[in-house]
Amino acid sequence: AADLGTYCLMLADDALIASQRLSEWCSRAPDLEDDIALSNIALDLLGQARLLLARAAAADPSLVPALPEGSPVPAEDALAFFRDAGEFRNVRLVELDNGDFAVTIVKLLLHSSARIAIFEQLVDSRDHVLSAVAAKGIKELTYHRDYAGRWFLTLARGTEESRRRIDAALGQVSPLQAEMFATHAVEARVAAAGVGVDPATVADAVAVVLAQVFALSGVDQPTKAPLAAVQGRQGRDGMHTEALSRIVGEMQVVARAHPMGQW
Amino acid sequence: AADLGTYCLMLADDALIASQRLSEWCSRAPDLEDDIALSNIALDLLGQARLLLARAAAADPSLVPALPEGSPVPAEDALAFFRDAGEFRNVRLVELDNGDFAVTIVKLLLHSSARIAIFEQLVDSRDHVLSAVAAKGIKELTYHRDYAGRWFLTLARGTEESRRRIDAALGQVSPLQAEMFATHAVEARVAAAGVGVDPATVADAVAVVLAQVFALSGVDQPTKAPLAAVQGRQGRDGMHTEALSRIVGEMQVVARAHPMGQW
Amino acid sequence: AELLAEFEATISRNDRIEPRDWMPDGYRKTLVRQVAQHAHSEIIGMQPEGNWIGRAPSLRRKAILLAKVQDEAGHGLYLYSACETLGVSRGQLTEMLIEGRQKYSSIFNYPTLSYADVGTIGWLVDGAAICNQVPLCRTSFGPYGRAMIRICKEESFHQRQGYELLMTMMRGTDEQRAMVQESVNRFWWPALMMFGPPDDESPNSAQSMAWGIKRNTNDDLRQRFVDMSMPQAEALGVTFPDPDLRWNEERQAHDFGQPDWDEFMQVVKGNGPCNTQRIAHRRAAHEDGAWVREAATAYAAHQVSLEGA
Amino acid sequence: AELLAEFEATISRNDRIEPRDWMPDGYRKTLVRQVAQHAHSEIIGMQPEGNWIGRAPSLRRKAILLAKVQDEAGHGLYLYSACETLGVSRGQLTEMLIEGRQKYSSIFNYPTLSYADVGTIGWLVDGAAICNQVPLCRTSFGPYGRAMIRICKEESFHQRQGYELLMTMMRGTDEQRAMVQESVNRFWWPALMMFGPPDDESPNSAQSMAWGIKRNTNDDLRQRFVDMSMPQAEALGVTFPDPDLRWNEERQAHDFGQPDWDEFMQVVKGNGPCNTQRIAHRRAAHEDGAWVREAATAYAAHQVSLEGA
Repeated sequence: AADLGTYCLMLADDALIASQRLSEWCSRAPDLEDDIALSNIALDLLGQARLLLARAAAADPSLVPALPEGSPVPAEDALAFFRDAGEFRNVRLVELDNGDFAVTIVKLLLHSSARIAIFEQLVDSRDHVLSAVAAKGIKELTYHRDYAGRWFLTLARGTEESRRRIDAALGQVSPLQAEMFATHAVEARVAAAGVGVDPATVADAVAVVLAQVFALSGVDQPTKAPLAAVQGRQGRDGMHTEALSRIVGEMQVVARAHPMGQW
Repeated sequence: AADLGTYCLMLADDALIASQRLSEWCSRAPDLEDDIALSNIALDLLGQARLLLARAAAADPSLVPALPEGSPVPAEDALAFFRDAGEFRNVRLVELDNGDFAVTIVKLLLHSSARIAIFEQLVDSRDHVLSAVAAKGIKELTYHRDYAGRWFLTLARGTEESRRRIDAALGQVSPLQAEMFATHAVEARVAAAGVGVDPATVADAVAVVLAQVFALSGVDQPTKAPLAAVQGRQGRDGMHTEALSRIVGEMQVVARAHPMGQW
Repeated sequence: AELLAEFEATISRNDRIEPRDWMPDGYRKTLVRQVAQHAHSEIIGMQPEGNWIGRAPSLRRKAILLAKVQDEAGHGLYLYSACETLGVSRGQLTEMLIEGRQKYSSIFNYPTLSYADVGTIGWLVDGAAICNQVPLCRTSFGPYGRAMIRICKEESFHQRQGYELLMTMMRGTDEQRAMVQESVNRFWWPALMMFGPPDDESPNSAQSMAWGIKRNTNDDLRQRFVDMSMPQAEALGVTFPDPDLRWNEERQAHDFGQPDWDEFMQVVKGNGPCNTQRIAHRRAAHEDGAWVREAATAYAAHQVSLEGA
Repeated sequence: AELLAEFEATISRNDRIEPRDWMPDGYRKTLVRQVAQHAHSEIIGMQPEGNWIGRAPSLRRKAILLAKVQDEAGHGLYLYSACETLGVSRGQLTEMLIEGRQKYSSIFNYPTLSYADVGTIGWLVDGAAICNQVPLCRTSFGPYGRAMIRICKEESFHQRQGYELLMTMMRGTDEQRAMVQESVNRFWWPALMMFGPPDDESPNSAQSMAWGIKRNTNDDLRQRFVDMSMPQAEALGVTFPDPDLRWNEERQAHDFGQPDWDEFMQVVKGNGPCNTQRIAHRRAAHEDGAWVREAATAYAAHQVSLEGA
C-alpha cells in the first residue's frame, strides 16, 4: 500500500507539475486557438493529478502532510500544497521552464508519448482506480500527443526560424527524456505486483513512435547524453532541478498562507 | 507613535522592495562592474530598510505581525516576511518589473533623486534614529543617483538602440513618479510634528535636478499622465500593482515555511 | 433608399440583420467598434484572473479558474468571428487593440490583488457584464446576437461560480472574510462604472438604441444591477462601500451614490492602474507568437503546393 | 635557452614570474587555462547561491548572501585581470566560457535545493576551494598569486559565515536540522570531487607542480580537507554520507570512500544536472547586456572625439 501510494504520487506529480507549467501559457499563447488548446491540456492533466492524488492518499494516508487540527483542506490539496519541493516525485522533464513555444511542444510531445504508453499498460492494473484513470487518460493524452505532434511537424517544416527553434528545443529537452524510462525501485515493485507499470518496458515502443514523428518532420534523432543523476537520485527520488522550488513556491503561496482556509 | 511607525514603514518598504528588485540583477548584469554596483546599491537599501523597520517596530509594536509563541524571529524580519502584500507601504514605482537595464536605470534615477531630497530634510528630524538613518543614507543615495545618472547619460548618448530604450524606459516609468511626491495623511502629520518630511515640498527641487540630467542627455521631459489611484488609494495606502504580491511571495517563501526557524 | 427602408423595416420588426444584408455605413462602423471592443474585453479580461491560476489555493478552484479563463478566450474567438463577418480580420483587430486604437472594458485596468478577486470578478464584474449583455442577445445584428446568447449562458455560470467561491470563503477564517470584503470594496465602484457614464453624458447611446444595437440606457442597467446585487451581498454577509446606498420605498428601488467619474475618465484615457501593463502583456504575447503563426502559414502553403503538384 | 634558464632559476628560488618576464609557451597556456577556469568558476559560482538571494529567510542573511555573491563577482574581476596580463581579454574569455571551450569548477553544476545549501556551499565548497587555493598564494605567477592572497582571505570569511549559518540552523527546528543534513548529504561527494581525480589519473599535475603553478597533489589536498572537516561536522552535529569514513590511528588521518567518478566524468563532460542551465544563464546575461556595453563604448568614443576637437 505504501508502494502504491508512492507510485500514484509519481504519476500525479508528473501531471500536476506539467499542468502548472502549461497553465503559464494562459493569455500568452501564439494564437487564441493555442491558448485554448494549452489550457485544455493543462485541465486534463490537472484532472488526472487530482484522481491520482486522491488515490495516493487513500492507499497510504501517511503520505498526506499533517495540517493543524480541524483544517478543512482535503487530502488532494494537502498533497499538492503542503509538501515541500523535495517531496515531489515527478520526473525533471516536466519542471523545465516553458521556454518558447517550441520547447513547450517538445516537452509535451516527449512527455505525452511516454505517458500514453504507460497508461496503455496501466489499464490492466489490478488497482481499479488506476485502471479507470488510465482508461480515461488515454483519450486525453492521445489528443495531447496529436496536438504536440502536429505542431512539431509544422514548426519543423515551417520557416527557417521555426526549424532552428525546434532543433534547439529538442537539444534542450531530450537530455531529460531518459529519466522517464528509468525504473525506480517503487515502479519495479508495483509492476511486479501487477498494479503499476515499469516504464523501461515501454521505452522501445515510445522510441518507435517518436522516430516516426522525427522522420516525418525531417528532424534528426537527438543524440545528447542524458542529464546526470545526483548520487544516483533523480526526480522520482525527490532530486529536482532548481526550477521546482520556484514552481512549487508560486503554486502553494496562497494555500499555505491559509492552512485553515476553505476555498 | 503610530504615525511615526507607519512613516518608518513607508520609508523602509520603499528601500526593501527596491533592494529586492535590484538584487534580481545579481549574476545577470550587462558587465561585472555593474553586477557589483547593483548589488552594492541593493545592499545599501537593504541596510536602510533594516534600520527603518527596527525603528518602526520600536515606535509602534502593534505594527509587528504576531508570530507563534516562542518564535525567535526578530521584529525586522517579522515585518519583512510576515506582512501580506496589502500591508506594504511602498510607492508603486519600486515594484515595477526590472525590465531591461534602461528601465532599471530610470527607476533608480527617479527613486534615488526623490529619496535624497527627502533624506536631506530628514536629517533635521526630531527623531534621532531617523535623523541618523538619513545622514548615513544621503552618502549612499548620492552614489546611487550618480551611478544612475551616469548610465542615463551614457545610454541617452550612446547608440540608437540605447537611446530608443532609454526613451521607452522613461515613458514606462515616469507615470509612477508623481506618486512619490503625493502627500499621504501620515506624512503630513509627521511633517507637521517635525519628525518626517512632506514629500510634496521636495518635488520642485527634484524636478530641477532631473531637468538638468535630461538636458545634459538631450532627452525630453516626460509628459505622460500619472498612473491613476484606485479610489484615491496608492502604494502608501497598501494599494499596489499586481507585481507586489509576486515579489513578496518569493521574498517570504522560506521564512513563512519556518515561523519558528532560526537563521 | 429602398435598401435603407428595408433595413429599417427589419430593425423595427425586431428581426436580425445578417452579414450579407445591406446595412448603413454608420451601423456597420458602430457594430465593428462595439463587437471588437467586446471581443478585446474578453481577451484582455483573461489577464486579471489569469494572474491567479498559478496560485489558486485548491486544485478544484484551479480547475474552475482555468476553465473560466479558457471560456473567455472562447468568447473572444466567437466575437472576433462575428466581427470578421463585418469585413475586419482578427489580425487587424489585434493590431488596433495593441496600438490603443480600439478600447476594451475599463474594469480590466484594475489590478487583482488577492484570490478573493477571482470570486468578486465572477460575482460583480461578470454580473454587471450580464446585465449589459442579456439585452444584446436580442441585438439586431444576427452573428452578434447569436454569439451573445452563448456567451451569456456561460457568463451566468461563471457568475454563480464566483459567488460560490465568495460564499465558501465567507464560511472560512476571519482572514478570508476580510479578504472578501476588501475585494468587494475595491471592485464595487469599478463595477458600477461598467455601465458607462450617466445617460445625460453618453453621446452615442441614442443612435445605438435606434439601430437596435443597444437596448437599454446606462442608468437603467446600473439601477437594475444595484437592485440585483443588494440581496446577494446580504446573503453573503458583505457590504458595499457606499454610504448613500439604501432602499427607497417610494421608487421601489435602491438609491445609491455615484462612482468617481474622474477616475473613470483617467482609466478610459489610458492612465488607469493597469492599462499599460495589460496592453504590454497582449503585445508581448502577439509578438512572441509571430514566428509560430508564420511557421503555420508557411507550412500550410507548403502543403497546398504539395497537393497541387 | 638563456631566458629559459633564468625562468627556471626564478621558479626554483620560489620567486614570482611577472607579466613582462619571459615565460615558456606551455607555462603561459597552462596558466591562462587555470586562471581562466578559476575566474569562470567564480562567475558561474554566483548562480547557485544567487538562486536564493530573493528568498533569503532573514534580512541579515540576505545582506550576508548578497555581499558574498558580490565578492565572487569581485574575485572573477581580479582573476580576469590577472588573465589579461597574459594577453587574453575578458571578452575573449567570456566567449570561451559560453561556447563551452573553457571549463569551470564542476561543483557549480549541482543544483541548490534549499537555503541550507547556502551554508553548505560556504562550509564545504568554499572550504575545499580554500584547501585548493591557499597553496596557490605561493604560485609562481605574480598577478595570480597576489589575487589568490586577497581571494583566500575573503573565502575564509565566507567559509566561516556558511558554517555559522548551519550552526544557527542546527539550533533551530527539527525541520531545519533535517534540511542541513540533507544538504550536507548532497554536497559531500561533489566537494570531494573538487580536488580532481585521484593522482594516478591526473595527467597534468606533474608538469604544473614542476612549474610551481600547482603546489600539492589532488589526493594530498583531499585528505587534508577530510581531516579538517570531520571535527567541524561533529561540532555541528551532522554526518557525512560515507560508511567508510573513520579515523585511522596508524595513519593519523581519516580513511574515506571514493566519490562516484563516473558521475564526476558525466558532469565534466557537460551532462551534469545544471551544466546547460548555468551556461545558458551566463550566455543570456552576456547577450542581453550587449547593447549596454555597446552604448558605453560608443559614448566613450564620442567623449574622446569631443575632447580631441
